[in-house]
Amino acid sequence: MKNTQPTTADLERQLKRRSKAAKLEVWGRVVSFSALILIVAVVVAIIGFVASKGIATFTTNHVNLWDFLTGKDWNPGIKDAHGKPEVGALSMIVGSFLITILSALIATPFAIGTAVFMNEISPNRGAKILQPVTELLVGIPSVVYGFIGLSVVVPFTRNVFGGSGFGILSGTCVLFVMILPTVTSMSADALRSVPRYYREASLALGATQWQTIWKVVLRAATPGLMTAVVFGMARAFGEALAVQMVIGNAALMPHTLVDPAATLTSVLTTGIGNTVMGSLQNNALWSLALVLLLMSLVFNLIVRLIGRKGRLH
Amino acid sequence: MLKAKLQNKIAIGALYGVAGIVVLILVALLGYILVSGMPQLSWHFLTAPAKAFLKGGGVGVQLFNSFYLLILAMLISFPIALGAAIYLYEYAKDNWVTSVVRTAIEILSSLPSVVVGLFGFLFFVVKLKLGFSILSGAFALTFFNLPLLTRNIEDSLHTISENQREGGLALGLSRWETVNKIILPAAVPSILTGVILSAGRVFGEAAALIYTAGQSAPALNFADWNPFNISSPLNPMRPAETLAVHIWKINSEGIMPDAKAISSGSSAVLVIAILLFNLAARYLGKRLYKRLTSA
Amino acid sequence: MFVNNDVSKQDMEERHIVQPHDPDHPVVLSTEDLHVYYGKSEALYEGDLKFAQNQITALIGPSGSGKSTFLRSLNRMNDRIATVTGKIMYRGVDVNQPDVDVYEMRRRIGMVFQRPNPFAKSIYDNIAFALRLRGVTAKKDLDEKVERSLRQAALWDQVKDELTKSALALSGGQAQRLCIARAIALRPDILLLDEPASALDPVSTSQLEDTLLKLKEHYTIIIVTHNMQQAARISEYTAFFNQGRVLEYDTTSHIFTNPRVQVTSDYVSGNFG
Amino acid sequence: MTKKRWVQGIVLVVLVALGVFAYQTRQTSHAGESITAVGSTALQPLVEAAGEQYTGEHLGTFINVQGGGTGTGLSQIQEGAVQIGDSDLFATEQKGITGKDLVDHRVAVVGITPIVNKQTGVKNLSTQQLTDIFTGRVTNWQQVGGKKQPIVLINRAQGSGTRATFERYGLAGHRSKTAQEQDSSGMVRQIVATTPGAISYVAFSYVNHTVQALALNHVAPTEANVITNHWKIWSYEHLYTKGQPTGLTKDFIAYVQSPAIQKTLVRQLGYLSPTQMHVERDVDGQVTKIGGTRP
Repeated sequence: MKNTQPTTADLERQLKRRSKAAKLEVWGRVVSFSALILIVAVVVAIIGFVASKGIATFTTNHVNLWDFLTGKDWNPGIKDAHGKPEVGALSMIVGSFLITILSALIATPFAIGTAVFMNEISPNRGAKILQPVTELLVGIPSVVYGFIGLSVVVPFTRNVFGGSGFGILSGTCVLFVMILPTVTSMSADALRSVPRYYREASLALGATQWQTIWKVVLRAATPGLMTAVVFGMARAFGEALAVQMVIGNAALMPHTLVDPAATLTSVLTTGIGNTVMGSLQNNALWSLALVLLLMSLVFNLIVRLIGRKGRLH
Repeated sequence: MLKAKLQNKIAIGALYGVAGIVVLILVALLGYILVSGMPQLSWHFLTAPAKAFLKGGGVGVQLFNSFYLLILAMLISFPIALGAAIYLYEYAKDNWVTSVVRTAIEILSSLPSVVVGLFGFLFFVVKLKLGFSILSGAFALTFFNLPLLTRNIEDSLHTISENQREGGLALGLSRWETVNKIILPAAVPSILTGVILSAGRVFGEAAALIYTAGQSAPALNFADWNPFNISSPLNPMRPAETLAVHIWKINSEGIMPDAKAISSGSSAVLVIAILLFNLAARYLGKRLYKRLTSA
Repeated sequence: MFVNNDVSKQDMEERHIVQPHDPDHPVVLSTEDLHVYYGKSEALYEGDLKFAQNQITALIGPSGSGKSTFLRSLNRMNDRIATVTGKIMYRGVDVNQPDVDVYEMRRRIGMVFQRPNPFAKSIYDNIAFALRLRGVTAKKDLDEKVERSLRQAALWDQVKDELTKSALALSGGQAQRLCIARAIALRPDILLLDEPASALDPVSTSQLEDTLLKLKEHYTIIIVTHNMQQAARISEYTAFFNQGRVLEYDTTSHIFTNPRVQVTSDYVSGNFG
Repeated sequence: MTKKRWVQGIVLVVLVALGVFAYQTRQTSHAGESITAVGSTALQPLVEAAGEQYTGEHLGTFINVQGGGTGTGLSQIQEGAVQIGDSDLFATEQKGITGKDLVDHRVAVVGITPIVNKQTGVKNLSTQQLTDIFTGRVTNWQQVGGKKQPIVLINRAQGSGTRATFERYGLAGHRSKTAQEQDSSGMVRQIVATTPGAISYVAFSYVNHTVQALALNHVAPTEANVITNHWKIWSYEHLYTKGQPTGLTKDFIAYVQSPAIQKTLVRQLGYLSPTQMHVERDVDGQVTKIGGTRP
């Protein structure tokens, strides 16, 4: 049953003919590349749209960029003593950062602790209970989170810490619960990617389970865990409806955690329907959106940097 | 040694505690939603149309709209995300262009959805004259959904070992055939998780839809399945308020006397619907995986 | 052929290459001036080897010596990650040319990898599916080809009653033989094997070796192996690679009993690597 | 494989046939004229309910009613992207609107009242006191005769019609100091009801037993007082069209202004009808007496 072989000339012809696979390959490349181009077009369109509207505040309405970033008064409809519109976004930028960092600070230990539990201590229960619950929670609309925040968290904060209950603290609590599932499941992924022999080697050396987790697994998974946290922060930064319902939406510099404050998204969402396209008030809101966009770019670059460091490790 | 053992015990105990607290928070949250919504649930509530200012309205139309919109949005966004993910993971060279594209896609996913909604409003509703319609909403949701879905699918492709690709290539298959016939079938379970997660987000999305699919839900004639009729449930050109938008609307401007009850009821319905959707998707996914991976 | 006469170390040569010249087993594949670069760094300097038809040629050498790189270049599996220059002459055609259809070429020059990589499909589909994609659709044809391939790979008797079971459930040795069956179902001319037994236990390894010995009646086999006994047991020719170069190439018996190069001698006697 | 092709072909043919059949048999009467009204979320329930009644009575028409906010409504009608812009304000009161070409159709009158949390112990304020509270000169209820409790201000969002009307007629043109803002009446009411010391303002229709409506200068916030302009904080609800309305738009606006709606829906939704008013107020706040009819 020997393979009968063609002559060299035939063979060359057969080998140099474009096979069906080669045609399919070109087709596949074209199809998948078009899909990518479509997404890129979408991204460029949205970013371009937000940028063009956001920049109009500075070009068309001649607002000073520095005043925008450092001013504390937000009343785009009103001119101040110097005849300039009051479009200082500092209080909102500070509010957004405070709420993001605080909620990430609280969520991180809980999320990583849970991820470790799911992955290292009780993988069975983790997979059976925590994962489905996590997936379920991602689908709950932010309105519902906000609603629960309003009827549970705000009164709680008011009774315990005084004030009206609206403020950074309540916002932090709500965001903490909102980003917990995301950070947890991403942390679990990071832990899962640590090779099993790391653990076996450590345990074989006589280390306890905790020492193995603390000194080996967590150390090896650090870049992945950082990515999870930064990703959670990015979500917190961009969250609108839920925060808006509990933070109070007062564009004032927050002095304590229980004073009403505002974030970029809450002011944006509250105001956008009440302003007229093309007016200064409207453009100023788009500038806030542009700040958000730039901030998510920064978060993204941080994630990438961590990723790269992890690879070199 | 003793110290290490004690430390181990304490730490493991603490981890149990932390995981317990998290489970408690999550379960309490779900419990709160379900318990406060359950008394509202009835066949009437699930099927009746909403009422503008009288009590006794239901969420039948909204519930249908949510699912229809979800399916349409997925039908549009899944193939695009799949194609883009395949290109990014299987074909694209690892250089700065790819990295810029990835970054751009990811920053889109952290934009507040109201921005996507307004963009959709100006572009689809006004410019393309699609009006407030399911189709506009589905496109807006696609915009909102693409980054996340693309990323998820790319991650799923990543979980399939490189030696499967080599196996296909060594048989003289093109990369495209290898991906389609070997890698994707093997990645079905993990792609499915991504789809479920993004479906959940789509299902719960309100801000992107307020300006695109609209916030009114004209009564539907469920006996009329001709997609060209305005009262047909299948008509993609009709305005369609979804369940999440409905919750938002009655919380903000609702003047019906039973607004609070309807809002809690709708939240519970939403959670249950997501739960059912997850279970169904998982079941179908398992069947699909079986079919694709064995004769 | 390529004999370096600079005898400086205890009468040992620096390189010793004897290409096969057996009229019963003509050369089907040869490389000329083959260089492989990963980015800027060169992984393989020179690999000028000829391979005889229906024979087993073993490529041995320490880790990182370039033998796997060489093997993977032969059916251009390295195209995406490396630059390969030089000629790969397959039955008179240089297949290392951009206008050669790599898919058609790989159908003739098949490959089996170090770790068994059955697809997440049934045993039957693992073999049948590439055939289907290449136009074999009649059920009878497929059945016949699947059975023939499984028989040749000595797997038929073990799996004939569970062809619809998932291939992922097979043991390591069975999985690797399934991969061989999968490769030979397309009736390739040449079979490249990259350390096919390194992930297997001794019993599976010896079964695999028996299979290979039978397969060489139909195919030309080139195998990379770490296991010198294995090379000695099954191959007719052996090439010794070190630091990206072929240092010695000759019949297997010569390499193992009378190596001409010091490093080869050290390696085969276990004093090295 | 070939069998599969056959099945695919048949399915495709059937689908196309169904589509053609559906298109052929579509109810042409239902695919007739349609108009879109966009804008104020406060006005949305009224227009929506009126639209439903209208389409019920006039087959072949469709009134698409969406929210989005007064600003959105006015900018869309100014650009001619929709047929009707719903607004809580006179168009020229909104910044960025020239009002050129826009024709005002007043369909309702809405009274707005300050509301406070029930625990504050205050039921009446003077205009001066109210202004002092909202400008921050008074910060404790004790200073205006209530309990010793700090005042918590809650505003509607900047640009909201309710806020503009309240500041103009309730605070005598003074601007409220920066404080909490909410973008919907429902939310405002809920927050005032649950937050000790809270004060805000809502339309009459949102007042219920959970909050305390305040009398101003001993005038109670009642419809009777609005009709006579004794209660000053009220405004018109407007439907704006670009140029004089024609066709369906004209018929629909006439329908909303007809007694059929003015005597039923407008009243049920807690609005007053402009025909009931004894006075008329123009965009500059000039009040003229007219002969209104008793409700």
